[in-house]
Amino acid sequence: AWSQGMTDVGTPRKETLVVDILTGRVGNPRRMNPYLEGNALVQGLHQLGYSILWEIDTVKGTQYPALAATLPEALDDSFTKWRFKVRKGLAWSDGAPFSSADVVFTARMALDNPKLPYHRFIVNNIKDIRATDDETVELETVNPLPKLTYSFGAVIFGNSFRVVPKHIWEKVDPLTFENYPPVTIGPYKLKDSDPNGFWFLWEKRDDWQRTDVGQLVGEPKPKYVLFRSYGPEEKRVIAMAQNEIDILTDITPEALEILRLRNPKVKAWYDAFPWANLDDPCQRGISFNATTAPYDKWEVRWALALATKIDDVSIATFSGMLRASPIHVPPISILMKSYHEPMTAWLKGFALPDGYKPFDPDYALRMGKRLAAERIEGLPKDEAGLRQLFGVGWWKHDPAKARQLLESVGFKKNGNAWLLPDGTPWKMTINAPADFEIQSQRLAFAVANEWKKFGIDVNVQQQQGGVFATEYATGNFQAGSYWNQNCAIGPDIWVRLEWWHERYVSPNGQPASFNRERYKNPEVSRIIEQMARLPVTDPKNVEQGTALLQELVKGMPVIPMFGTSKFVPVNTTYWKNYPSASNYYEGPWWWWSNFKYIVARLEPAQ
Amino acid sequence: MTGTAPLLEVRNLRKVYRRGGLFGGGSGGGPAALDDVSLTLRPEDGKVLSIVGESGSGKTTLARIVLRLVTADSGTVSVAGEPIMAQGGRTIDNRALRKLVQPIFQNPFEAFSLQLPVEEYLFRTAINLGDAAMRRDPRPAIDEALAAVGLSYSRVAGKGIRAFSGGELQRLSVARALIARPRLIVADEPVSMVDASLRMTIVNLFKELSQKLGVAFVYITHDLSTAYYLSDVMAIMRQGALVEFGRPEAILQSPSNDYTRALLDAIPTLDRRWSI
Amino acid sequence: MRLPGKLALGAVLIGLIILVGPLAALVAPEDPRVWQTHPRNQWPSAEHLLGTTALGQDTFWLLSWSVRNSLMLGVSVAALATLIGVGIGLLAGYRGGMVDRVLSFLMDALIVIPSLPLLILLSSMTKGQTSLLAVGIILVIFNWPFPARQIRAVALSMRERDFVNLAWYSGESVGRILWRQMVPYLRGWAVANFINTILVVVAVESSLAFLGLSNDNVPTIGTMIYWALKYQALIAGRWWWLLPPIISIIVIFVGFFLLSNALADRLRVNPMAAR
Amino acid sequence: MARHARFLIGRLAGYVAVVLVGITFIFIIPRLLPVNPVEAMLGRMMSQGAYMQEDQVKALREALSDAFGLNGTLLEQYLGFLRRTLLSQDFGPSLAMYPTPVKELIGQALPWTFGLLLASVLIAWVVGNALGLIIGTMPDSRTSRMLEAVAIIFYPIPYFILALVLSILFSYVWKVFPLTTTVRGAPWSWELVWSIVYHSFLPAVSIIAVTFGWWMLSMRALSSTLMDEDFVVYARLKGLARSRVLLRYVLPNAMLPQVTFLALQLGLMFNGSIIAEIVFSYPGVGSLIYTAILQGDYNLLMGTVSLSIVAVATATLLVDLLYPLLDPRIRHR
Amino acid sequence: MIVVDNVVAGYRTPAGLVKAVDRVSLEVRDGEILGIAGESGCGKTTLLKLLYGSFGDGLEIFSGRVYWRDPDGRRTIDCADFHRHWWEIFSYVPQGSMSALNPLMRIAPQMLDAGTGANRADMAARRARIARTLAELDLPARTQRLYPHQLSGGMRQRVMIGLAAYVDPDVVLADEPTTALDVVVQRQILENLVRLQRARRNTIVIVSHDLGLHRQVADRVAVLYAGRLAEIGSNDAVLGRPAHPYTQGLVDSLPRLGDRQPRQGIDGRPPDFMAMPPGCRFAPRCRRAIAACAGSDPDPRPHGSDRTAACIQLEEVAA
Ligand SMILES: Nc1ncnc2c1ncn2[C@@H]1O[C@H](COP(=O)(O)OP(=O)(O)OP(=O)(O)O)[C@@H](O)[C@H]1O
Ligand SMILES: Nc1ncnc2c1ncn2[C@@H]1O[C@H](COP(=O)(O)OP(=O)(O)OP(=O)(O)O)[C@@H](O)[C@H]1O
Ligand SMILES: [Mg+2]
Ligand SMILES: [Mg+2]
Repeated sequence: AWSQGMTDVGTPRKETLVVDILTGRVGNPRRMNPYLEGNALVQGLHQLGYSILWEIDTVKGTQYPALAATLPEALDDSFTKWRFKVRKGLAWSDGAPFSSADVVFTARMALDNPKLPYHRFIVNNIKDIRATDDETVELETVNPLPKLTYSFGAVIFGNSFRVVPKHIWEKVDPLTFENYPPVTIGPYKLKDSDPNGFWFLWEKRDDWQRTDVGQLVGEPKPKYVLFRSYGPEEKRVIAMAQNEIDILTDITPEALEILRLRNPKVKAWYDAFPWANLDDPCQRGISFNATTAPYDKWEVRWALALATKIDDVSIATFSGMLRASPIHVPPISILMKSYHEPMTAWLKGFALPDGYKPFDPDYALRMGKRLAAERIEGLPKDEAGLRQLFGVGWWKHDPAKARQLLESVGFKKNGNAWLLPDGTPWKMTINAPADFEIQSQRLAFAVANEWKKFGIDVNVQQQQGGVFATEYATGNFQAGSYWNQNCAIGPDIWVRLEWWHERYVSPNGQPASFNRERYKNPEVSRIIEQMARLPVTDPKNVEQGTALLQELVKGMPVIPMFGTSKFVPVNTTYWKNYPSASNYYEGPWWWWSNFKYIVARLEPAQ
Repeated sequence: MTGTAPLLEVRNLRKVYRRGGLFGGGSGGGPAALDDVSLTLRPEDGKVLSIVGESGSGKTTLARIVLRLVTADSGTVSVAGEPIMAQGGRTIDNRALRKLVQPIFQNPFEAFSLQLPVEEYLFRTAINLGDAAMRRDPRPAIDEALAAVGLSYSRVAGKGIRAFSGGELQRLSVARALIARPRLIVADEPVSMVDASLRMTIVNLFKELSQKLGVAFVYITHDLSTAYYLSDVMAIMRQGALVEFGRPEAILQSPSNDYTRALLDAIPTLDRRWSI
Repeated sequence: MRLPGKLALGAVLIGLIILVGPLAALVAPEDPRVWQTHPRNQWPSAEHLLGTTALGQDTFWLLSWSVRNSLMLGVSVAALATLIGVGIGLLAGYRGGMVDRVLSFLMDALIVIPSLPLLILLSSMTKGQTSLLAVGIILVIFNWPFPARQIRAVALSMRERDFVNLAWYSGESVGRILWRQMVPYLRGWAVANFINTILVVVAVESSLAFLGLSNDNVPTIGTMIYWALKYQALIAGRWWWLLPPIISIIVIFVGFFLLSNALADRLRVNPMAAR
Repeated sequence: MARHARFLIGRLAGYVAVVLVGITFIFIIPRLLPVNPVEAMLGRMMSQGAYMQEDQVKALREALSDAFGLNGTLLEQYLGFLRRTLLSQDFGPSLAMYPTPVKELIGQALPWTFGLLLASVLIAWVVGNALGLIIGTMPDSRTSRMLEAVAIIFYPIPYFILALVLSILFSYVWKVFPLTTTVRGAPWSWELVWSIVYHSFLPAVSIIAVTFGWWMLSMRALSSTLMDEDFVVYARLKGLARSRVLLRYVLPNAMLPQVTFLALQLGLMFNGSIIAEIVFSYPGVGSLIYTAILQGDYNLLMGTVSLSIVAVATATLLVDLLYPLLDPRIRHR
Repeated sequence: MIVVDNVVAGYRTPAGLVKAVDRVSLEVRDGEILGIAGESGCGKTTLLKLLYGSFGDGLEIFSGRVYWRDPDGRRTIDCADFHRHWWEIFSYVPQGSMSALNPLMRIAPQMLDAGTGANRADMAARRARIARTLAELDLPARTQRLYPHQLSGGMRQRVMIGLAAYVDPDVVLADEPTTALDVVVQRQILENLVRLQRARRNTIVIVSHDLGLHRQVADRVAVLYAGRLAEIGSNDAVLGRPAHPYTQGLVDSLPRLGDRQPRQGIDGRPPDFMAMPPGCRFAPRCRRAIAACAGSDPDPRPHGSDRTAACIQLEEVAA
């Protein structure tokens, strides 16, 4: 229904990049105050409006200065005093110059407003902050903070510390300020938006040179970026099939297949199998509440791992387009190099206390054969290629061993059904997301299917976002298809794995912020404490990380399974030079704060 | 006084129909349908009270109040000493009421469901209100009642209301009321659609029942001749009020009221032709 | 006339559904809930009458289980909700007064309360093991007030008719008056409500599935449609997965429609003539 | 008169009771649900991957609980809620979209819901009843047999499918309608009205398609029974045109249940139509309720549902009072 | 003139045919008042429905013909087409008219409705006529604004009479139009009707079991017995000097005011249509029946100048 070369918001289609809104329609579209937590930001404000002091290089997994001109420099050995500079020559979208005063103002605003949800975080971390001149910021932290850039820069997705313009915000009450239209620092500014929250139109700033993107990359080509929501997947697919949208976020493999067949201009991350980008920084698996019997026993968790035929799970989940991971960090390119591959030897030799060696290095080869039999094209021919694609291997499917492990802790098999040590039938519920995070949802069903075959009465309970999150936080679950805990993007895996520390464990019923598996392992906690003391760039991080992962494998609080395959198709009708496997200059996370760097590299296709 | 209670006693009945509408309220619907009507049928007077009157004079209203299908604004009603309607006082329960009083409705075409075989009403009456024998086998009683009104079971069996003529339906209504053997039958124009010959048969039946079984009748009609023939006491109504009340002979021989005279005058007979 | 034709067609359709549903489910050689028992996305063939799903289930056996469950749930919920609704609606309208006041309050309260949060509560209390029975009970509880409210209105008017009065004077109990005098006028309506409620039940199943509240252990027509959509059978053109449940629900509906109308016609006394 | 006054008072008491029960229910149920709006929001933030430290999470948790008014005993919360809703019709801020006031969200969604659903409910009602009347009263005519056949085959198609097929047909295969809602035009201009009508067309058609069936079925049943009634038979003997017999004699006598349910539907309309709104990206109340349930947004849920509670209760009250107008024989006992 | 030519008509029931009108021939002459009398269930209503051409409720003509011919004899209409002329040539007061009114419409619009097809006189005039007609029927003016259930039985019946009369059709067919009326009102209405009829020379057919009523208003009277025409002729002949034993019986059973002696109707009961006695249908109840009666079912034959009657012993019976 779009008329001659125009979008229905009145911009020339050729000059407009149309992007899916990750969360769908925004219910309160005129509220763009990033410091009020109920305001959705992924309609462009987060990706294009604000800039982060230190942005993440999604290829290398390391941070680089963005809004800041330099990485922070520690002024003392205890990592409490820091200094960094901000970029020169930048300006806000209303033309006012940007300076270190804005950074300081933002921090002070949070410090001085106890009612601001962000306040406590700042208070706990920053003791003092000041601008010594227009470009220099000095700050003092409450405690030693060697990984300062993790706290105030992007690691995954972005960072909540969003610098706001002092000249605007000093006149308003941040607790009620709508911030519409927002004055921003990114290369685009909000031009128009739908009062009903279906679309948001961003326009390239005339003074794009005075932004970090302009300085670091150059002029972005799209004059407009239109974020818009099309509703259910069917509609999103139709929209892309008829070239109404350029970038879709997160669809199912089935939908991608349809798109590929319908529209040759639609490209996925790979040009052939497995199509999906496999480098998402959170991996998928099944978590257990380690304080709830019988999942409090490592034997049980290990038995469940061995009762799982990972090949079938992979097929059922995403038709095999998955890279397996036997350890607790995602098998993304960077981490495969730092951990999975180096640890393979250890995995092969790893034995359970009774001497049984559970590792199975040949998942990749079996999958290669199986998929070739299904006449899937584009599979690597050689073993190395297969291993690179499908991962270093996984745990054996060995129901006999699983049975033995269970019987060793008092379980009994009655016919085809398992009885708990107390003689009652073993019933298990796996919490799964309903209709969001499709991979986790499907994984839960697929795993349940495996364990049912093994004789456990497993039931998958799909839950909507709120319930799913609440039960996870309060420990009101036996097992769950959760993914928050095992995320990492760079060789320093401390950021998320730190959550395994036992000090975060709360009693069941009370919300826990982290370690919601409620897994207590003194050794794990000890390693985490050691890692916390290492600066970001210290090579010992990997060494300690490896030790940590080994410890987690022994305990198996989560059965890690696959990296996350993200199907993020792009349409090359109007734009080209999207990042892809063969053009890997950024990861494909359109909803991360580094999206503006991707936009700046796109080229018109016509 | 013998000490026996009156068969029917109506005291100071008043009824004004409401206008209806959104709030159903407002009393000014029209003139009173019943305006302070009192009448009594004592056992010693006889068994049959006939009510004759102008169309729209409140006969049906009176009957329906006795049947508790319409609530009066004020007044009391009792049947055989049992209070049916009392201002604030005790009244008999529904079961007892149905044993005591039975209706024959004015419009036979409305008196039976379109969706049921008409015989069902006969059977249910026999089963619900009859004695033990009747409950066991209602057929004899039904056959008897049908025969009394000039019908037979085979003509009735399984038929719906539309398969009957108007007179047949009236006869069925009568038969049903007879099956119940109540103390009082309130018959609202029970034979208006029945020819003279059958009408006599039915009226004779009423007479017989009242004499043999002691069933009392409120016989609403505009047929003065059968009213006279049948009734022991007669009431003449006009515009919601009783204009005459007494023995039929007395009323008809020496009408005290213009309306009564007009009534007598207007009866079409074979021997006399109106001059139009 | 046409009646036997309708009756026959209705019977054939329902017979077909019973054959494909409950009967086939009885003899199913495999448990269609288990995934990956067959190659995925197979076209219909001699081996797999309706092909296989993207999860490697045999569509035919999946369909038969689904039809069986939906039929059981739908028919019993529809029957109960209609019976209770018509019964209570008639009672409230016919008796009036306090009875009506109390029953109307009940109806209104249930109509007013949205069932969705309650279903979520139920499913979270039972840890997702919500049985068909529990869902059925909730559905009955929330579906009877609608017919009741409508029927009450009819009863309010019908109680003023003389044949109802006559039945009352024939000594009929309240129950029989409602059943024999009023229900025949509403039989057609009740039948319509019954078959409509079957549809409502299937629709609720799929919206529950849509909200992630259905139990994966109990395949139903609604959930089957949901999963097919979820795996994009619609836009991928995998008709053999999506069409059978849709056709089933149409056949169930049309079958019951014909059957029940024909039966209602039979039961009805033609007022024109003898039976 | 007294009887009538008694009826009115009783009915009004019932009305208040229904509203109170409903509102209490909607206050309690979400609080029994295993969903905590604070955790839901934290969950959302974490699954989007924002980096956080534990004290940050804790701090957020406390700040949010406080801001959301979830502190205090249930009774205190309840009384506060009643006071706020009954006295000032204020439902507080939305929790999922904090601090947007619930009122503002509802105010935005209401015209949409209203426009779409009011029109489609009414059209479905008219169309369904008209068809039902024709089919019920002329069961032997060719047209009505055809209409009936088509209607009963299409009616059972599940809504979701129908809606999707419609949008594929009319937004992809034959691109006459838009895929999503983009309303343009200055407020209260013709352009805006046209734009809204244009965007509401497909959802309206699909809602009509799935709702008219009930009207048709029920009207068919009611009217075919009525054809036996004396007054209908006589109306035909009066030589009236068939249409007049149907419209003036049959139809009004079948209206009681139809009007009753229509009133209920109009009341329930404030619930929106969740699935339609999702499929067609329609910014109505339905999608608000959906978000509210998913995110444990108590305030939003209470706001939207209270609205529908009051609407339904009022609708039933109104029809109850209207019955004597629809059928003058009805008296209140 | 409506001609009924040797008609057999009735209802098809699973138990068999109900020939409620059996081999009946008669004419309804223009400008006359024809009374139809007979026992309950003898087929009066059925005959009237034939004259009206109303076949909606299962009535069928098995043989014979009913048609209307205009006074000049130029136009004939078969009864199958009568319905096109309802409320133009024909109007009808059904029996049980009390339930024939739409309970949800006020009286005035229901009356206005009738004949909208044929009679397009302007609304105001029609309203005025309705008001006049109702007044003539002794109904209060507010009746127009009432709903049917707010009227008494007799009032409803009067409304129905008014409904049939106010459009002034050529033929008015009235089925027991005054059953619910008290005699005063009845007399008034009938007198009115006759007076109007005389003025306009239209045709009226009145069905009634009340011989007294026929005596007052009818020009000619037809008597039916069990579906057959027993006797038809002038008022004076049929009711003054009945020729048929059945008519005689009817006349005799008429109760007289002031008479309290038990009176018997005609012996026995009307026969069942499913089980008609062989030969003359009246024979089993006839006081004068002879053996031959059981053998023949006589057709009406002329008896005197203005009557026909169906009895093999006519001569003897004639008074
Ligand atoms: N639709 C019908 N189906 C079957 N039989 C019928 C039908 N209508 C009437 N009859 C029968 O036909 C006979 C004649 O009926 P009709 O209504 O003509 O009688 P009637 O002379 O008008 O009697 P009444 O004075 O009682 O109204 C009756 O025995 C009746 O039972
Ligand atoms: N439900 C009602 N609502 C309002 N007015 C009514 C109602 N029923 C009867 N009336 C009025 O009450 C008066 C008496 O009516 P009723 O039916 O008692 O008369 P009736 O004596 O039985 O007359 P008839 O002999 O014509 O049947 C009439 O004027 C009538 O219009
Ligand atoms: Mg009366
Ligand atoms: Mg008749």
